[in-house]
Amino acid sequence: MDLLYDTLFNGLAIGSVLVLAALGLAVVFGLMGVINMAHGELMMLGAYTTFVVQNIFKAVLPDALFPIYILVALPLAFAVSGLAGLLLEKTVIRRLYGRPLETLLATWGVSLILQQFVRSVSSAFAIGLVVAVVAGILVARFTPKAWWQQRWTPLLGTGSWIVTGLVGVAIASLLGEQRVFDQPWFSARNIDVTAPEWLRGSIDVGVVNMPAARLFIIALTVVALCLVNWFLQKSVWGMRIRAVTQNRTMSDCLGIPTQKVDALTFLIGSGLAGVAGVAVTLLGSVGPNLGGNYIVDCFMVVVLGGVGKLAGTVLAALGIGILSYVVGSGSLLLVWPAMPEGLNAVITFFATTSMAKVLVFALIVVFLQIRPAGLFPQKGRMVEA
Amino acid sequence: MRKTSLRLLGGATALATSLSLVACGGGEKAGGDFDGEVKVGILHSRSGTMAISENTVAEAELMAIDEINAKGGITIDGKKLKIVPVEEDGASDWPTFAEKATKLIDQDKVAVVFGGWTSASRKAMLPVFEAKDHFLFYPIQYEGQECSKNIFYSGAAPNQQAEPAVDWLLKNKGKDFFLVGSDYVYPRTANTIMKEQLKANGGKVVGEDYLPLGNTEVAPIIAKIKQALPKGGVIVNTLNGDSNVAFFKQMKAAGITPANGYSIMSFSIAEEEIAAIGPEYLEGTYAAWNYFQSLDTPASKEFTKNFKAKYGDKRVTNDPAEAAYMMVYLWAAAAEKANSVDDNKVREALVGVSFDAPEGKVTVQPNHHVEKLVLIGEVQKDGMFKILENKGFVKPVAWNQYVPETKGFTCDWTQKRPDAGKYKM
Amino acid sequence: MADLLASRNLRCWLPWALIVLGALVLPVVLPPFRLNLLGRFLSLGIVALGVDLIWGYTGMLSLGQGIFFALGGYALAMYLQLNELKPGELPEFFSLYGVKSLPAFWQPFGSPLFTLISIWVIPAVVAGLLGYLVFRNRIKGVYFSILTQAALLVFFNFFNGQQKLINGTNGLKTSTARIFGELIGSDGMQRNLFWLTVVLTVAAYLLCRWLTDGRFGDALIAIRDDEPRLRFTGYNPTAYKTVVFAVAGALAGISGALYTVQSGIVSPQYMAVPFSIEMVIWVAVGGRGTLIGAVLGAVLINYAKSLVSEALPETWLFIQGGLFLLVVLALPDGLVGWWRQGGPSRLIAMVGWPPRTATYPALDLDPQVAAEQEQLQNPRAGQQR
Amino acid sequence: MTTTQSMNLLDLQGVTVSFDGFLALNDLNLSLAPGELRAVIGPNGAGKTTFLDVITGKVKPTRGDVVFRGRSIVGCSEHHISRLGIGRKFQTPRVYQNLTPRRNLELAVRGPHGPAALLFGSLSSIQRDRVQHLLSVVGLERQAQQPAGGLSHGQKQWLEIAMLVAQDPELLLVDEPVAGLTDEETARTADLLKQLAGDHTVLVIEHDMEFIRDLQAPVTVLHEGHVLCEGSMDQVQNDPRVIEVYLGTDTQEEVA
Repeated sequence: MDLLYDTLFNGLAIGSVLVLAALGLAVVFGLMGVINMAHGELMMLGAYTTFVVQNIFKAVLPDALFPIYILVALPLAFAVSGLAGLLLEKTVIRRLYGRPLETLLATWGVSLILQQFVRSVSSAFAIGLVVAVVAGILVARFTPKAWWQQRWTPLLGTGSWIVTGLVGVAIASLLGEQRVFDQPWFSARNIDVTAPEWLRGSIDVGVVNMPAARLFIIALTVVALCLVNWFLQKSVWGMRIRAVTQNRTMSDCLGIPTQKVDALTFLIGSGLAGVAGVAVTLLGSVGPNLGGNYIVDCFMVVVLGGVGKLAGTVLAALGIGILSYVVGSGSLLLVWPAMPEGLNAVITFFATTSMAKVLVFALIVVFLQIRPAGLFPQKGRMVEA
Repeated sequence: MRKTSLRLLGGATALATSLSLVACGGGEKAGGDFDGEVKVGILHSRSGTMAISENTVAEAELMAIDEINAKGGITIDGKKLKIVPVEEDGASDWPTFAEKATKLIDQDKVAVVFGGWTSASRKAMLPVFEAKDHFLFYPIQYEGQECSKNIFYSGAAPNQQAEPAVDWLLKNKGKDFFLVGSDYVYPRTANTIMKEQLKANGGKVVGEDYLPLGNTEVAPIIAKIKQALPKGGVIVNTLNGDSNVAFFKQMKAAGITPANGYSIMSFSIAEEEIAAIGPEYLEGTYAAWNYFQSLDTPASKEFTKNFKAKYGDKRVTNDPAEAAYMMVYLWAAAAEKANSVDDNKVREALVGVSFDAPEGKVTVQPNHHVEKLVLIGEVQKDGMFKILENKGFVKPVAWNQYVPETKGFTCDWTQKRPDAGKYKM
Repeated sequence: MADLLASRNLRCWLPWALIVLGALVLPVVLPPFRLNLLGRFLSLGIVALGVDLIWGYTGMLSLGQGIFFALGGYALAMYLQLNELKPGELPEFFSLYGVKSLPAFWQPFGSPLFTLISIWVIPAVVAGLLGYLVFRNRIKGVYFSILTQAALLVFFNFFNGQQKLINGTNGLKTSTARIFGELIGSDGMQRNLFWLTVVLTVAAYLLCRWLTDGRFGDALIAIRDDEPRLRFTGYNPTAYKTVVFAVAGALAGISGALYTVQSGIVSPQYMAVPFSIEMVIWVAVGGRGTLIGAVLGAVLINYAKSLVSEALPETWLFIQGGLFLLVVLALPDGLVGWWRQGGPSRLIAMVGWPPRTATYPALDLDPQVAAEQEQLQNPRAGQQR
Repeated sequence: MTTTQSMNLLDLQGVTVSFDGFLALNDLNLSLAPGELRAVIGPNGAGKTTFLDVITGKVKPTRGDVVFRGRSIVGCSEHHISRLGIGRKFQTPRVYQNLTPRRNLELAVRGPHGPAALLFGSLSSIQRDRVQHLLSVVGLERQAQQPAGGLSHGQKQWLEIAMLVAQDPELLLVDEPVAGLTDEETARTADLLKQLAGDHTVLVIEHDMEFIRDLQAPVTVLHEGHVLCEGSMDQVQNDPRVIEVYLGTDTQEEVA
């Protein structure tokens, strides 16, 4: 029985991270049909926000307040990632609705840019970037209207951005001569996010030893799930989101501002990625590659769970969590010591974390053969338009 | 740092600026004090996952080059030559390392290449250097079982790091070992060696597990450790990069800590990694290296001081940086001794060359490795190591003597036999 | 000038002329290192052709082509490892892991004939099998993409973890192997391999041309446009998709083998997630649905990558990410598509040299207009049809 | 499951389709004789499209059987059913946008449809003539070389009908063929369908009552997934049940 509890808890612990990481992706994919490859990088932004908040607490605020920095980081990370997501939606994704494969490629491009951005960003870089963007916008504002209705307008548009871009680079290079401006904010190195003391220990519940960080993440997951569920089911905007999901054209006709709904959905999905980013700082490394470590797992969860149902996401994540744990820790061997030789060899072969991953992914691929639309498929005429 | 930043900024509209920057970079000429120049290649990952670690190594190499140049470069045939580094990016991708190595040799005609970090990147470059009969200087502690005519290893062989560490653990900390590593060649091979060593010396391996590179979910491993070592024991950690952070954070949360009777020895965690993981999580764990920043010698202090002055106050030095720094000097010394920068002549001159490195006076051995100082340290609150044991200088052994397949084999490039790389003693 | 560019013949033939010229001149002009790079990138053009077949024509976005690419590479590398051995000897790396006898699946790779066949047959069979299972269940769109990515990870982790079978992360090296008594890494051999690559690329191009020009190609485009419709016309799309996926797999295998001998190593890195996504972007930049675009895209982007990473390694991710966005948002048909649709003349028109038919540049190309003109001149001819 | 009613070309026997408990088709029985032209009407949500989906294999009936030429086709895949001789035109025109009308037709034209046949075989002269003929029948000769995506709505409708004819099926299922067409085009479509009947069996679903009247065919009225009544247009139009279904009463709401 101990083993059972242990397995359940550890599976839950692994699964809850997956739920939290995949939740935002599931919301966006389920409601908008958009696979956001930059989801992992939005998580990374959340983690970097945590780092900044932690440093502010360390540097400015009294020591007594340090333990709660993580609680402050949660809403801030939501805001930062959410706003980044909003920007992404307004500039890129909006133009690609109905072209899911193109969206996938474009968001992958965004993810590369975000990764390199946190590696490269320094004060000089940031100032140069801001100058370039602001100048680019101002050029369009302060030039004669007539210029923008000419044959050569596209060239002017592109050209003005190239020029302002170069101005930005020049400014950044000049500033970069000064060491103050040249210092990268984060650099390519992993950064050190230290959990507050109360999240570093563990609690013994009966025979199971539960790390506090894990419990915190499980609680956070439950809260996030409840909030998202409440928002989608009970609030006005949630209702609108659901309406748009079911019938975009009809909702448009009924006066639902579908563009705002899309933006809002994306903001929430991205914000949730930020929250997940805070959570994973408790478990692992924080660096530019953070997103890549989680993104594929998130996809698996979403695909396995099926589209549009939170329950599917939760079940899929927990399923993957428990399966990875059972296979990876080889605990089957303990339950059934007298198993046949061949089976024993197979299980031992897969009982390393590395090979467990192979098996779990392979099982997902096989499972999708039986249930191509995931655990909770959409039914009815809508499925294949 | 400044030049990199200039380049970074170029990224915003990189294509437009790249030309001008390349032009600037190419415009540098040998200064008036020099009679000529000699090009050397620096090939490390400046982008991708490994950039985290390899940047420091590249910086140490550049620092050594600058220092040598400041003292007048290297003297060949009575001419003072300036060392000009040609930097390339391996991009954390093994095939790219092979490509860039080819480029450095064929295109840039460098005299020597300093580069690599992961064993996989070295293995990818090895055939290039063998096919072109060129010379690679490799600065990282590695798994041994290799002795190439075309590679000089300035990092530790297993008998200069892993084996003494295991001996120390057996003597002081216990007989039950759990081995954790990243799923690639160094941890796999190092663990193979350690298993043989433990078998020979009365230790016992109670479990081992491997984590895919970049994986951050270590709950199954922790469960295995708890099953295998319920009351505490020895954990040998050869994880690489990101996984270490997850490993230590989650170990701490699960109560697998020095305070609860677990002795954790890591082979890939140096001062730099401690800063990134956070000393809170590592305090009280052990590491074995050939150099610690806390090593209290004038040469060591000088090295750290110069490094900080050049790259920033917050930076730390570590073993890989020291090995990288030292190998540039060793190459320069060998070139001066050979009175040529030709790789074949340098190779012959190299054996026996000495240098007063930060860790002490090191001498190149006939098997293209270096005799190195072996240190065991414990992580302190401030992120530095307290040196628990100094085993003195140890001669390198390339072919491992615990592993049955290589037992009795040795490598000696001063021998004129065709199988000098691996022959029965 | 503008008229010249608008001329249809030129638009069709100029790219070809450039390519032929390049193939003749470059080997003479380029130093061995650059020639070797060109050969490698050209071999990547072959895998890009496969990607174009399945994505550009059939509309299936596979993020797992790296599997087949690597399988082809491994097949050849295994042969080369065995080729130089005396009987009873093992490839050197086996001794590191205490392997005493050659694993069974290595045995047949001692035969050159078997290897030559397996380079493309093994990837084709694996692709066909995977494709059949997936297509049979009508998994498509984003689900297909994610599933291929999962399969990629299964292979990646497996090859990475199996030191004793296939040398794990290190991969297999080929430059120091000999074929016909000559070192593969030598300049002469590399030059021969370059020519081999040119020949095989042309052959692969012609194969794809043949596949796409006739009704088979029409059926592929029909699958992309409206797969259910095709089914109701009596076609079984599963068969078509399986065949074309297998062909793409075979092309990837050949490409992987050529790439391996020219870069000197095959390793699980070839199955890393980003590399397979990059393959898609080559096709997207060159022009999806245009075969020549796939090859051009592969060569251009990789050359750019190589040059940029020599000068400014940190900026490559920005550029690559920007390319993804640019292609998806602004150049959906890629460079070749832009060129064929009269992009250059439009560009020239913008700066003030409008072509003769400025308002309707395509008017004289419109078949309806042409038919009407013909009818006006010769009323009889029009009616007889 | 083959039955004695083999003189009918198509038999639907007690077909029920349930989506999550909602009965889209409820115990539907319907027969078509060879060469017959039949119109099917019904208010929105009567199950007309699902009815076609069941015949063409897109939706599997929860209960009941579909018999075509004396043989049950339940569980067969779409392409299999199509090869047996059932062709379908969709409600909104579905042509291959990136192929020219000629190539659209070349794909549809009757003949072997396997990958090998398409790769190694070429069109016979009969097939080519057929394509050319159909192009002229639907008046798309001039547009034959430009992508079908650029055609007007009416032209697409006609192209799709031409594709259906090119397929030469025994049974043509035509879903709203005249939606969005001009009066003249509608009349031509009715003529075309009447021509086809006799050699082929044609089942037309349409909302346009004038068009149905033009067809002069027996009419089947569907309502809530089963057959409400059958008869000539006049009979049907005067049936009080039909009037009630179409016009509704205050107490009855349409199932949307």
